[in-house]
Amino acid sequence: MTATELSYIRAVNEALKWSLETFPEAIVLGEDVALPNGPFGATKGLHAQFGDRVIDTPISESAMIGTALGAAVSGLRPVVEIMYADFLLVAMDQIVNQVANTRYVSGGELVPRLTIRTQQGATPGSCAQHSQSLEALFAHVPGLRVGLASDAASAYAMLRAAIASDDPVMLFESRRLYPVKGQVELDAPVEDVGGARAVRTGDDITVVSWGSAVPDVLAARDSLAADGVSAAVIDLRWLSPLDLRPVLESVEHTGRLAVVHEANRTGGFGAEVVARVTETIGRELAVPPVRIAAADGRVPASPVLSQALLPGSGRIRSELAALAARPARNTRALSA
Amino acid sequence: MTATELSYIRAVNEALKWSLETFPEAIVLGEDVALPNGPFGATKGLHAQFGDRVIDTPISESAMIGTALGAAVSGLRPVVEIMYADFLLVAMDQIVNQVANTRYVSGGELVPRLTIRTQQGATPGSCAQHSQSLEALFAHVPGLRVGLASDAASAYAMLRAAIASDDPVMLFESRRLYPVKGQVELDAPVEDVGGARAVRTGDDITVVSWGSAVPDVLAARDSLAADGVSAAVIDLRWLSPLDLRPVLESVEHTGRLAVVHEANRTGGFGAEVVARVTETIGRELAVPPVRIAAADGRVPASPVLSQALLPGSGRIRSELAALAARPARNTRALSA
Amino acid sequence: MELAAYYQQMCTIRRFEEEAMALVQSREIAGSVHLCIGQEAIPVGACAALEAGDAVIGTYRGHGWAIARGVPLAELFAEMLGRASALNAGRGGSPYLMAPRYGFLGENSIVGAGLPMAAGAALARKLQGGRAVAVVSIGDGAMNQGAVHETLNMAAVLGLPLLLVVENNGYAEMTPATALTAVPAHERAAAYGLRGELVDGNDPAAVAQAVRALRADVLATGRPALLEAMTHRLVGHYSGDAQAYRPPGELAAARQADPITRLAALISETEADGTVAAADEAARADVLAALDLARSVPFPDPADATNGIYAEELR
Amino acid sequence: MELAAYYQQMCTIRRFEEEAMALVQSREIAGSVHLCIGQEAIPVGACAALEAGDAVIGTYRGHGWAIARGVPLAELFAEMLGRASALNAGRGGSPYLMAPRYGFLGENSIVGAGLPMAAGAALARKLQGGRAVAVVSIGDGAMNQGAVHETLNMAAVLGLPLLLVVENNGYAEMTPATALTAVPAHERAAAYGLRGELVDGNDPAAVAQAVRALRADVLATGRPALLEAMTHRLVGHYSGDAQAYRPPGELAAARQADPITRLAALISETEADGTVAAADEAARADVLAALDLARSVPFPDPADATNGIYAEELR
Ligand SMILES: Cc1ncc(C[n+]2csc(CCOP(=O)(O)OP(=O)(O)O)c2C)c(N)n1
Ligand SMILES: Cc1ncc(C[n+]2csc(CCOP(=O)(O)OP(=O)(O)O)c2C)c(N)n1
Ligand SMILES: [Mg+2]
Ligand SMILES: [Mg+2]
Repeated sequence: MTATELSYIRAVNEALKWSLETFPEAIVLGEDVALPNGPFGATKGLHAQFGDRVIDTPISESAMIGTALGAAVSGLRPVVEIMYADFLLVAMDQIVNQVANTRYVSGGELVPRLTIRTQQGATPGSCAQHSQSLEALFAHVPGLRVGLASDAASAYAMLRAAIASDDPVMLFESRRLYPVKGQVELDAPVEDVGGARAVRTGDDITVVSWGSAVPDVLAARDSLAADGVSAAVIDLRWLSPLDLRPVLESVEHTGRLAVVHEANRTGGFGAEVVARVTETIGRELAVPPVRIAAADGRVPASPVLSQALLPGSGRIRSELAALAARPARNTRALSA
Repeated sequence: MTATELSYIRAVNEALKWSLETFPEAIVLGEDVALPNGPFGATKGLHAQFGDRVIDTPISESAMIGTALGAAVSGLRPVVEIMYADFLLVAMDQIVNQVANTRYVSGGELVPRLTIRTQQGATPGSCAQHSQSLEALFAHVPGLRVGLASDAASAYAMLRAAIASDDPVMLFESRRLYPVKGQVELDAPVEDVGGARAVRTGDDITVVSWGSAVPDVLAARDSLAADGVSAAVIDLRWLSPLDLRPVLESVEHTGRLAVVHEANRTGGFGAEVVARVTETIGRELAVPPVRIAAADGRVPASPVLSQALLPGSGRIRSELAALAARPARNTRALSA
Repeated sequence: MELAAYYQQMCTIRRFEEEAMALVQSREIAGSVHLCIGQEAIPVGACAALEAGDAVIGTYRGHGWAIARGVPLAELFAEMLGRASALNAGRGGSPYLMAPRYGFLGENSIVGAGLPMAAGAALARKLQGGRAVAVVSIGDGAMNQGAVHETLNMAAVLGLPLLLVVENNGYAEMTPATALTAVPAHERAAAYGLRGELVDGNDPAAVAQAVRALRADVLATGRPALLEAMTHRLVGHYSGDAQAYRPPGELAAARQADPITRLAALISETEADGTVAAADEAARADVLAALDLARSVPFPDPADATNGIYAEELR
Repeated sequence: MELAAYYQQMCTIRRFEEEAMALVQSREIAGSVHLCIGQEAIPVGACAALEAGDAVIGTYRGHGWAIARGVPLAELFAEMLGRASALNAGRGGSPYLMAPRYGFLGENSIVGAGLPMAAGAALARKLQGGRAVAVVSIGDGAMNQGAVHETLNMAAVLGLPLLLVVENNGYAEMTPATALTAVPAHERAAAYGLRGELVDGNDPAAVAQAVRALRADVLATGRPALLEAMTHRLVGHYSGDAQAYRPPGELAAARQADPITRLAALISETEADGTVAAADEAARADVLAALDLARSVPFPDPADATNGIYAEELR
């Protein structure tokens, strides 16, 4: 297998192309995805190559997602692009009350084989209505699969897995990471939906993250390594299904857990990770776990303000350093 | 102050009446709320008494909530009824992208002084689209206040607090509890939004719950008490603002925490409670905390199935008993 | 289809609904149901004009559509009784059952939300090159949901073989349609460049004729169409609704136009004496036999409550 | 309002937008902006017909509406520059700024989502017994959002003093309006029983006249109204859009109809030589002075990033 250097957005584009080539029943629909080649270029060249299977829709997200559902249960394999995750909110009924129920209630006779791609997160100047990180809302909804790719390789692999899957999958891409390049194995076998990845090993602390926060975590880790702190980093990739095994293994080794995400703290999926680890192996924790996340607020447009709100590699670094430095509870110290 | 015996739904009705009497700028709007007196009777008699300030709307929840927002920032004090929490999903954009942003972005010049009342939860036969417990979705959204009353007294007090507040408040009532009677102090002072309530003291375990699960928790507690297990019960009432003080105090005393809610487990607000307690006083926990919640699934219509999914007092009792019986970690045993 | 056949089906639906009401009152059905009593001619007439490959989607008031589509009565009853029915094993219940094997993609209990899904079914049929359409029924009140508007426009610009049947029974729950909807549904069709027709929803033959014509038109032109069928709800919005809000005389007048009585009278003009009574009797017998059968279906296994949420249970 | 006054305002908006574009290119404004270049006559004409008590709501393409409503240029620039502006202290930015003190409730960057809020502003004005209306501007593409439909129907049945201005610039982002919308906006008004008018959106006097008439009509009849203003977007959808998708000649033709050139020619027919040039110069001077002022506004204090999310900070 040979790897090709691609940007994140090009990796998405390649995965879409692969899907349309592989599955004759695959279609792509969304705003400006056909003739204009996609607002971010994810669908570049697809209409030229696949014609009417790539469809420009009106600005009607509810209709779009419901149409994808109806098409899916009728044998097609739709991939919907929702331009910003914030716009999922105009189509929540279709996602939660319709898509998520269909397989279960129909006893599997109707197969909601569809993928909803979107992108999210704050970039300098993006306003409160174009900046949210919303994965936690969907990870709370049984029936949906939820994934977030943190680099080009995952963007390619996860999107292929999603489209090949018979479940409704929501993928939250990162607009901020779209230009970032990485090595992608275009002809790798198609993965299943699910699977976390231990991206760095480490002995002192375990850092769990996903999506846009991962590069910042990796930068913080490298900087900490210079100070002699060894941090294991796990890219969760999929919130549903949740693969906690590598996290538990690492925490059993380090006794210290941090979870980092761009979404705001309260009610974010970091709480679920902390809760699960605590419920499962709470006795192994040498110090209380920490969450590093956006402060609970609306995302302001001014970069001066949004930087203060969002977790950046600087803040991540200092909070991780503090976690590593915190004295272990008496008891673990005793047992060590 | 004299208490009156009222059902939960009558308490809601009295609070609405009080609001319309107290605030000349208050209005009530929703489907079937005026002439038909409300689908569940919450607005009974209000149109007769207050005329055009009580408004029947088309089945257009987005328009309804946006209209309430526009009216609020123009000086009115709207109370919107959304018939089932499941229908909030057709209006999520208005709630999250519009209502929640307005105060912050406008620097307080626009005041989204509005209340959204709804009811939720499963009852026998209610289908997957009329049964969800959705509070966690909104508790993750900064800018919104979120409350759940577990009895008539709280239903009255919390709704008055919500309507009197200058913040957008979402109240998730419990359809299952609507007929349940309780003592309500109609002329009590108006509370502020916020404030948990320690409803039972106890020494062995701390049980945190809210909304429809509280009566089941209380039943389980009474039954456990007969077996000599003493459980403190805290009704959280408000998820935002979150009043964790009584929880932390009790856990410091008992060392054992259970969180019980009707919403499904993964990504439910129970994760947030567990995470906060662990982060704050994790060292005080004698055993790992537990969450007791609906299994992660879609709510089936058949009562045989929904009972298997939802936490009932029987399952709550046995899980709490197990929590009380679990051996404490060595270390706490050592330090005790 | 002959009038007698319409009559037979409409009677069956009526008896089915009456029995459902009794089952709610005796608490054998948990919760409440939404009955189509008074509206039977619409599903019966419409389905008579459809083909097996067409997709049909209804609302929570959808038992009639399921029956007209050929879903066995016993399976419907079993589903509503919360049994492990062959349809949805008790998961759907009265307002949200699905029977795709019978060309009935399902009910929907979110007002208006079936329409987007129907557009998707239409899109698939179009891309698959078939000669089939998707038909979706909603109520008059549902016309004011955003998803309905979005879908009608999108289906128009994409040229989807979609037929929307609006059952105008004069009420949305407890509020009269006229208080909620600025303009009748069939007039709204023009806002999407669609053909919009009005039909007497209490006349199955007229409904069948209109649906047949619009279906052909949709396939020929590649444009969706809308049919508004005027009718009355002769019972409450749901099984527990006492209808105190209906103005005096309104219900009595509506009963005068009861599609079943009307059709019985028409049939009696031409057919042999006893035709109608025999059909009534056959319907009653079918429904009771189906209920008996449904009662023999076991309850679902509680262990199955969370099975099949995903294609593969990965956890 | 006199033509010269329209011209002055339109020029000011144009210069403002050109400067904003330059600020994006020099990265002094972070991110992108959506400019109303080519559409200036619509806000200018409309606001000339409004009163101080009227509520105005725009879209992300709303700088022109803010300026026409009297929001000081320096405050707008400061907000767009991410400074601690007197408007929103950098929280709103270019696409989501609010200036209620000027009767501009704000922009909205969710397509169509300003309409429900405008209906609420109209409801309040009605219940407060005032003689004021709410005016909301959206684009042609926004007509296909569900919330727009819901609100037009609701405003119609509740009789709200609401005026919807649809700025039809021929495109939704990169896709032509005709590919997305089955029927033009003004024809859709009939689906809600509303008066729907069409106006040349490149003629400020015509827009003012239409808005004045509809505003009076709305107040007199208690029914909302819809005005579709035809115009062209002379620049990209957002600052980084190269518009490769526009067919050859289309932009050149649109530039022929540039409302500013057109009005300049008209004014030159009657006014003294130099009137137009003087207005151009005044606009340029105003804009540059405002930008200077805006640049002197400090950046917000990062410590304020989460202040004021709630009425009382209870946590
Ligand atoms: C989005 C949404 N809002 C509200 C409801 C509650 N509800 C159920 S039926 C109904 C009335 C629907 O009226 P109509 O569309 O005329 O259909 P009918 O019941 O008369 O058949 C309402 C408001 C719902 N199910 N979904
Ligand atoms: C609900 C929603 N969907 C999609 C978008 C992305 N988007 C922003 S502007 C735009 C095009 C809007 O076109 P139109 O309404 O004609 O307004 P114009 O930009 O031409 O002024 C789109 C699709 C959005 N902001 N909100
Ligand atoms: Mg109706
Ligand atoms: Mg446009």
